[in-house]
Amino acid sequence: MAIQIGSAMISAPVKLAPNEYKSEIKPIWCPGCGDFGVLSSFYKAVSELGIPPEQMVVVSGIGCSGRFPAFVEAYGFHGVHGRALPLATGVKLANPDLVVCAVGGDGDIFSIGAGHLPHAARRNIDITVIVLDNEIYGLTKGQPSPTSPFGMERKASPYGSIDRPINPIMLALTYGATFVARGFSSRPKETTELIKQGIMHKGFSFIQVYSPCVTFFDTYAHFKEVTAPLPADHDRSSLKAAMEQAMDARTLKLGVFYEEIGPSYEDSVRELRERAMAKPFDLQKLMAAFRV
Amino acid sequence: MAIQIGSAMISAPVKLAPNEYKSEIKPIWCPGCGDFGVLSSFYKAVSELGIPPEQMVVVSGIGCSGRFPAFVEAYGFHGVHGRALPLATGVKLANPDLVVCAVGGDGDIFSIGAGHLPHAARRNIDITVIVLDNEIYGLTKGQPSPTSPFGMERKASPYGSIDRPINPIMLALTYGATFVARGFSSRPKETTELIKQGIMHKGFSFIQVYSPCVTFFDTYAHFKEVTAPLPADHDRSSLKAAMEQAMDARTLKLGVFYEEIGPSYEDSVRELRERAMAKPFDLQKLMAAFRV
Amino acid sequence: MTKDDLVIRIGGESGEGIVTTGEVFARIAAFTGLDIYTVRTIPAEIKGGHVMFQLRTAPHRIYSQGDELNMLLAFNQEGYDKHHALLRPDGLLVYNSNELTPPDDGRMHFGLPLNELARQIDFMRGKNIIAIGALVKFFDLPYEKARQVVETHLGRKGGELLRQNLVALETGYKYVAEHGYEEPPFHLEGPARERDNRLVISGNQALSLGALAAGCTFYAGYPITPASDIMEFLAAQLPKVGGTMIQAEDEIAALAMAIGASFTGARAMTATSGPGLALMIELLGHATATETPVVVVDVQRAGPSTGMPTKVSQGDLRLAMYAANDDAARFCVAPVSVEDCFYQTINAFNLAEKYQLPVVLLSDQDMSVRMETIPPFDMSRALIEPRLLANLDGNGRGKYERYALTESGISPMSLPGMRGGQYTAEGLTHVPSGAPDYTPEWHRAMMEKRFQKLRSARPDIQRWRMLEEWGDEDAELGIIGWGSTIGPVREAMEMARAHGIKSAAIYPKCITPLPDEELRLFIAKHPTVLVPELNYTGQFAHVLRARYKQDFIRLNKYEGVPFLASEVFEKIKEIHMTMERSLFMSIPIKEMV
Amino acid sequence: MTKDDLVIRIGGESGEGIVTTGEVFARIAAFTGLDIYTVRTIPAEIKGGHVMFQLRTAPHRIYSQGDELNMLLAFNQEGYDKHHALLRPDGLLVYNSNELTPPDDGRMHFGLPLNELARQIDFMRGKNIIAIGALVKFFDLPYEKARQVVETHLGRKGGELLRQNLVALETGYKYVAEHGYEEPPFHLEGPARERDNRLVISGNQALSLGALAAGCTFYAGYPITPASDIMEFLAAQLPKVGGTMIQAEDEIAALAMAIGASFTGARAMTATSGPGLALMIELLGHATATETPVVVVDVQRAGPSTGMPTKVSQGDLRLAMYAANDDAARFCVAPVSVEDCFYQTINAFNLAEKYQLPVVLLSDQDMSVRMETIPPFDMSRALIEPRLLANLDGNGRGKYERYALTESGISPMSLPGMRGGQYTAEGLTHVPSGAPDYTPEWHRAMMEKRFQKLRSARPDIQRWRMLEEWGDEDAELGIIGWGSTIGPVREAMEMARAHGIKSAAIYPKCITPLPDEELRLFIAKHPTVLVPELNYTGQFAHVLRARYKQDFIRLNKYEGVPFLASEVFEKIKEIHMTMERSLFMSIPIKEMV
Ligand SMILES: Cc1ncc(C[n+]2csc(CCOP(=O)(O)OP(=O)(O)O)c2C)c(N)n1
Ligand SMILES: Cc1ncc(C[n+]2csc(CCOP(=O)(O)OP(=O)(O)O)c2C)c(N)n1
Ligand code: SF4
Ligand code: SF4
Ligand SMILES: [Mg+2]
Ligand SMILES: [Mg+2]
Repeated sequence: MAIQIGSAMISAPVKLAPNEYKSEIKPIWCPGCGDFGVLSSFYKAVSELGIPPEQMVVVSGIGCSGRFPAFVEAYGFHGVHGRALPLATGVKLANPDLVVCAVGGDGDIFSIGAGHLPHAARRNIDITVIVLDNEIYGLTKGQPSPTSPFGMERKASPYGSIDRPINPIMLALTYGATFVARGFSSRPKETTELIKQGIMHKGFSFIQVYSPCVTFFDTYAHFKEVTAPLPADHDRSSLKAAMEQAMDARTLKLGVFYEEIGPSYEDSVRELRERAMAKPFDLQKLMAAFRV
Repeated sequence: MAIQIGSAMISAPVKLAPNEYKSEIKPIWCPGCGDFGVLSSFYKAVSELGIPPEQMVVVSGIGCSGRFPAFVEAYGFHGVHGRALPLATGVKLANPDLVVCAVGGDGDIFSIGAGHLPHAARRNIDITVIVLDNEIYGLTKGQPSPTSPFGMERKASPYGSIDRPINPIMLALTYGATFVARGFSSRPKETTELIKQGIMHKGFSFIQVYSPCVTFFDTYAHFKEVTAPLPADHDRSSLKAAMEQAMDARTLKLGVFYEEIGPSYEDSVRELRERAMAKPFDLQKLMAAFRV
Repeated sequence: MTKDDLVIRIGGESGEGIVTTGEVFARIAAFTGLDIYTVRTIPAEIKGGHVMFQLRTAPHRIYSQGDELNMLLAFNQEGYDKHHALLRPDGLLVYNSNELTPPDDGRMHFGLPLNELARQIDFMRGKNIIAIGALVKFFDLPYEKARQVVETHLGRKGGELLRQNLVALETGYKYVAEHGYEEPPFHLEGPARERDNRLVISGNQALSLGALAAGCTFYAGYPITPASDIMEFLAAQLPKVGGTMIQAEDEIAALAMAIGASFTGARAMTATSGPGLALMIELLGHATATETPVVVVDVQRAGPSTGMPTKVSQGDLRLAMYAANDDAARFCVAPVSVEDCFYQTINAFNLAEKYQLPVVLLSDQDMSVRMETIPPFDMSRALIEPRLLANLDGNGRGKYERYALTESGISPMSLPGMRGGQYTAEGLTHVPSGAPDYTPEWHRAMMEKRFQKLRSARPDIQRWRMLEEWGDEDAELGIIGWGSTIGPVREAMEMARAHGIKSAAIYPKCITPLPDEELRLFIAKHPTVLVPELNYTGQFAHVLRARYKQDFIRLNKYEGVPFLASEVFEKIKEIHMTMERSLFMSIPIKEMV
Repeated sequence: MTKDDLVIRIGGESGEGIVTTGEVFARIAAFTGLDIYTVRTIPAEIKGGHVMFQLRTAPHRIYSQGDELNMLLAFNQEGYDKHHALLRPDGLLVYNSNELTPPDDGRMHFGLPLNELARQIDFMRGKNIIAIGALVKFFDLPYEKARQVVETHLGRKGGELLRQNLVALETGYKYVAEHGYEEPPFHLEGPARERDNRLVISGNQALSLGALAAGCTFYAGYPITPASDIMEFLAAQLPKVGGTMIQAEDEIAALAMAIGASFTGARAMTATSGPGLALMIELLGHATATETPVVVVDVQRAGPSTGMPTKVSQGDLRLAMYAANDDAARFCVAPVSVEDCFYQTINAFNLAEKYQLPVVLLSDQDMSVRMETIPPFDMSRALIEPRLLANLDGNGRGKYERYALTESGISPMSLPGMRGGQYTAEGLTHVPSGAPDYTPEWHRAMMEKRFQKLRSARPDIQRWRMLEEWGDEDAELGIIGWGSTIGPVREAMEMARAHGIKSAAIYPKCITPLPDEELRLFIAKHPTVLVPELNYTGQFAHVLRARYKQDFIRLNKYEGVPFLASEVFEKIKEIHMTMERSLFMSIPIKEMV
């Protein structure tokens, strides 16, 4: 029984417990790191969707968060810093029947990788991006990231950071992401749901998950205080409504801000290819066109 | 009589005709290229502002548009493709009393340079970015750019481009640019005005100028048709209003979408430095702190 | 005058159709059975500026652009000023007599009133087509063939443009016939060719066809001169074979996409020029560490930095061979000619796939853009070496190990979709399973494993004959080169032989790893070695010196233009004279920095 | 047991404060007048994993980490398992007796019930401070000095934490005193030092101070191990001198910002590690083409690709020297020690500024993080070479020419703000004014101009003594090395001399351009040359072979850890024996790929 997961046609869903998506490699994160929560939600989400491990590819860049793929029983690609999105794009384009997730940190995706996000999003390629946002550079021991609050004092900003943080949800909406959501690692049930929906969504899914770094920026209490679910009547099909919610500076909303149903990049590629393949290809003939 | 141009303190304004801002190098653009119009507007703007040529730096990347600095009687920096913004950031940070403009094409700024725009903008560094947007890669002979329309057929997209274009004004607003405007090279008076205002604005100014490429994508007629000035009652202090105008897909608005008055990056740097310099610095003493 | 080899140069303002004149006339010559070899210089200006197009044509294979001109066609004063010095004393100057009046210099002159003629036929844009007609007559080529070429290349059948072009062609032809050259000054005849299946093609086109022949199904690229037309070619073709071409947001993304695609099993490629390759260095190292096959084409242009984008250089050799943070095993392949671009691209794919490493393929601006007649491609040389895939059912011995240590260094690879083959491709130092590990032993083992693959590839490199060697067995003088300098070198050696100077040459096409045995043997036989290169520091000479610990005589040109055969010949003569005078000991080598 | 040189290693779980134990104890030793030299390995894990800290201390200058252990302090079983083999037969094993019971092996053992002691003083996090107390006693260091160091480094005056730490210190000290070592097993005494102004410092700290001493006012960077603390250091200091440190969005932006700042006249720098340098290659070439001074620090780590970020390598030499599209003149400077990081950073700035070219400064993970005692910096060597500025009033001879051709290759530079000095810095090939130009002559002239500057710099490089040379004048065996291998090599040579084997060594600190005369002379005097390197392919040996066309014996280690002096000594012995047996001809060199 083949099923459709986003644009991927999966031969047959499997019945594996979340536990069975754990790889043999033990996470090396600090005890209490938010990333553990996101990983658990991820295990749960893919288990509930029944994705066969061999049909799934998890791509990442470098960072604490970048270690994610190795902990998942699936194909994984631990790339270089900032390049998870184009790597994932290549994977998905070459084999659209794979379920492709890209995982990264706030530095990885919004700083060094900032140039790739707009383009992956505007293409609407069917990958699910999960940003483990701890508002800090974890792996390099605590420098401010693009989501760190203004004024943050760290060794790299001993007089307080003078950079204003970006708004990741607004970014994703502006870029044309067709699924935009925000979770919080301390809300595992909701995060699981977001990941499930993101993966099922056909097109570019962007999920920002607050995932505190206990070692360099413990924001558990802060996020508990300032986050709240999107209003029950939020219209996720309205870009304007999504923008408004995203611009709310007092309460950081959790949930699905926006979803737009339509053709994904894979659909366009398929359609284009069908046109191109209408006539059978013959290399010899192509070469003959160069005859004197 | 010193005057303030953005964050720069200019010793004395000069009285030079627009013509006198022409350098000895003749523009090498195709006859009819939109860039000529923008260049003229630029000469006019800096002439009216009375900026001394030696106090101005024009930085660019690579592209037809990237040749801009060489045609201006000022200091110039013809950088590599996509890096005009960080280059300009370095210039401005090291000498805040220079008037710094960064000029680039839609490929230069939105494609290979896409990772720098959010960060230059969120810092609110006082540079004026002018994007000569011809919705095409001019210099490399006509490939689709991030602003090219969906479906555009070129050699690089023989079956029609399947990438959806970005919305530069929304981008700039989302990134936190504090001055956001759009011009059209065929409206020189208005464009001159935008450039003047952008340069005078203290903080990050983003000016998108439609500047058709007669050789690879002649959009003069198109832009004449689809552009219109922002409504007279548009409130440029409202981010929401600006967003709404930017999201209008039918008419492409011209004028100043948004301006936010406040401290620029230079102000923060100055303030930070003052705190740091409160105590006199002594290298010997600093070294002594490492004594056994 | 009948010669067996003619060079004509056309000079004029960009926008006057100089390149079209040249290309169409070249095609006409080719169509009559002659071989052609073209070269052009493109101005720094975006529009306007001076354009030069040169065609060499002969009834036999041609290897270089030609040194002296038999004919100069000057569209304007600048076209005369820039080029007339190269015209042979017995050469013919043809000029647009509505634009300039050249001084009498003893050479044959012929004034062609191009503007006037164009006005007469009411087709001002047709000046260059009139010129083509004139050239056909000057060279005594069959008019009917010229007509056919114009019909194929200059307008739709039955269209107004084509009609005008044909009128223009005839106008030029007739004008020459009627004004003094009823008997043409030049005569060239192509050999009778039964079923002529030679190709008129550029290096980038040959390279793109090579990629298709090699089974490439994925291309990601970012536009850059002079590599963009590879992307554009494949944009049209790849979808026809069910493949994908994607224009990425930059070169880093382009290589990342190609690597991602290769991870799933696709034969993947990207192409760029030096500035783009410079941006890919981090990811190239990652392809090495993760052992992901990928072909990266670098069409070299003159630098450093932006330099001269439309001019040639061989300055990226070290970048291609070595640039990486820490030692990274990779292949480096260098085709030597337009034709060879096809075969070396196939070799590059096969090396990448079989040995699971990145391959940098070094072409250059000169061979990438020039049009040339070449023999049809020999498809029997277009064999596809597959990637070694994991046999997951067969290995009941526990978990799949992506980076298993083997004698060859090659580990069977699993692909997403293959059940039981799950692993994470890892850029951190890792154990065979792919799990990160920082112990000294594994770091060493994995480093050695990857370099072992370069050693394991040697037999294939020999089998695929990735080198060219020719010349006199007993020559004292040997020439070791790489890339597109082969043409001028070949002709220079012929000139030398005509002067009684013996020489031999070897051109490896696999630069990493070098064909060591062959080179050692070559040097032993030909102990005085010249290394000609289109770069400043002598990058290849440096590699050779480090390996063979001896002096090499260098000939370096760094001006953005290819060697002339005569320049190489002069150097050969100079070396020969030094040897003759028995003064030869060790010619001082220009200091390297 | 009194020795003049002791090595202690501490092993345990990350999070137990192993590094603090080691560092504080090292500081205590230094404070008593001893010299120290530390090394550490950091686990791949983000938290947890095994940490090793090693301290060597002696009453004289120390040059390497030490090969064998006099003492091992094992916090847990892994700490014992991993390291006990290195403990000398007469060494002392100290272990946390609440965690492990080591088997009897004939060596001295001492169980320290760390958990129990911590519980007794109700300060469970204080185990490592207790251990410090114990060490102080074991080594017979003055308790009062230890107390002072703890007071300075482990808590605020009057604070609860400091109080607890002092209790813990005393607890450890007393426990040892009361349980068998009233008479300490080791005794080391620092030389009486009047006004002790030695520094305890790491390479990155020395380098950062060097930057400040060199007049650096602008730093842009992006975090990366092991270079981040340069950025963090300068973030605190630069604003104090009116300068700026900015954390950029990536390494490309970081270098771009530094170049932009330098364009205005600022002495500008960025620092990174290999992956970051790989991203900077395009812009580095641009700095060359535009002749913009800039210092780029690369703190090398083990690769390729992500590799082992916390481990050492010397694998970026070729990247630093050569990586560029087409030939790009640049300097490459390599400090040899923690202390030298200070001076070479100054030299790097001076070369960059005086010659208007980029300089890559190659440090490495080993010297960047290790803490060491060094003599105070000699500020008389910290001279600032200014940039040659245009004298615009003086030149009434028409327009300012930014890239004027001069004998030295250096063109006077104008800075924004200087009236009449307007020009556009240009990455395209250009004429002296900066206007783009594609003629062969200008391309050649500008290429030569830039490389001329490397030649012009030679006298300065000599004057600044950018090399170290020592050893026996009449030794047959010479060692040529670079970077941080100098320490183990120095000690290995001493071991060799003790065995009657003579040797000499030379360490150039300017790698581009190399001190050619000195090296030639050295090789002439010491014809059998060993080149030790921490990389796989022998990158420096390759450079030397290309230059001196002879064989070099190679010693390559590529395991992420520095050489031990004994490893180098073994190699020296091996070479010596081969020479002795008169069998020495040419030791086969491992094939290079
Ligand atoms: C090219 C390059 N630059 C810098 C680094 C160093 N680096 C590793 S992870 C990282 C950022 C970590 O922050 P983030 O992406 O937020 O991930 P986190 O560790 O917080 O999960 C950096 C700068 C690198 N590995 N490669
Ligand atoms: C690293 C690098 N990649 C690619 C190029 C080739 N290139 C030059 S300009 C350009 C884009 C031109 O488009 P745009 O930025 O829109 O400027 P325009 O020419 O249209 O003004 C490209 C891809 C380059 N010079 N450097
Ligand atoms: S450093 Fe922070 S982000 Fe990294 S593993 Fe530890 S808690 Fe998590
Ligand atoms: S190619 Fe287009 S953008 Fe470039 S100069 Fe010509 S018209 Fe202008
Ligand atoms: Mg983070
Ligand atoms: Mg453009």
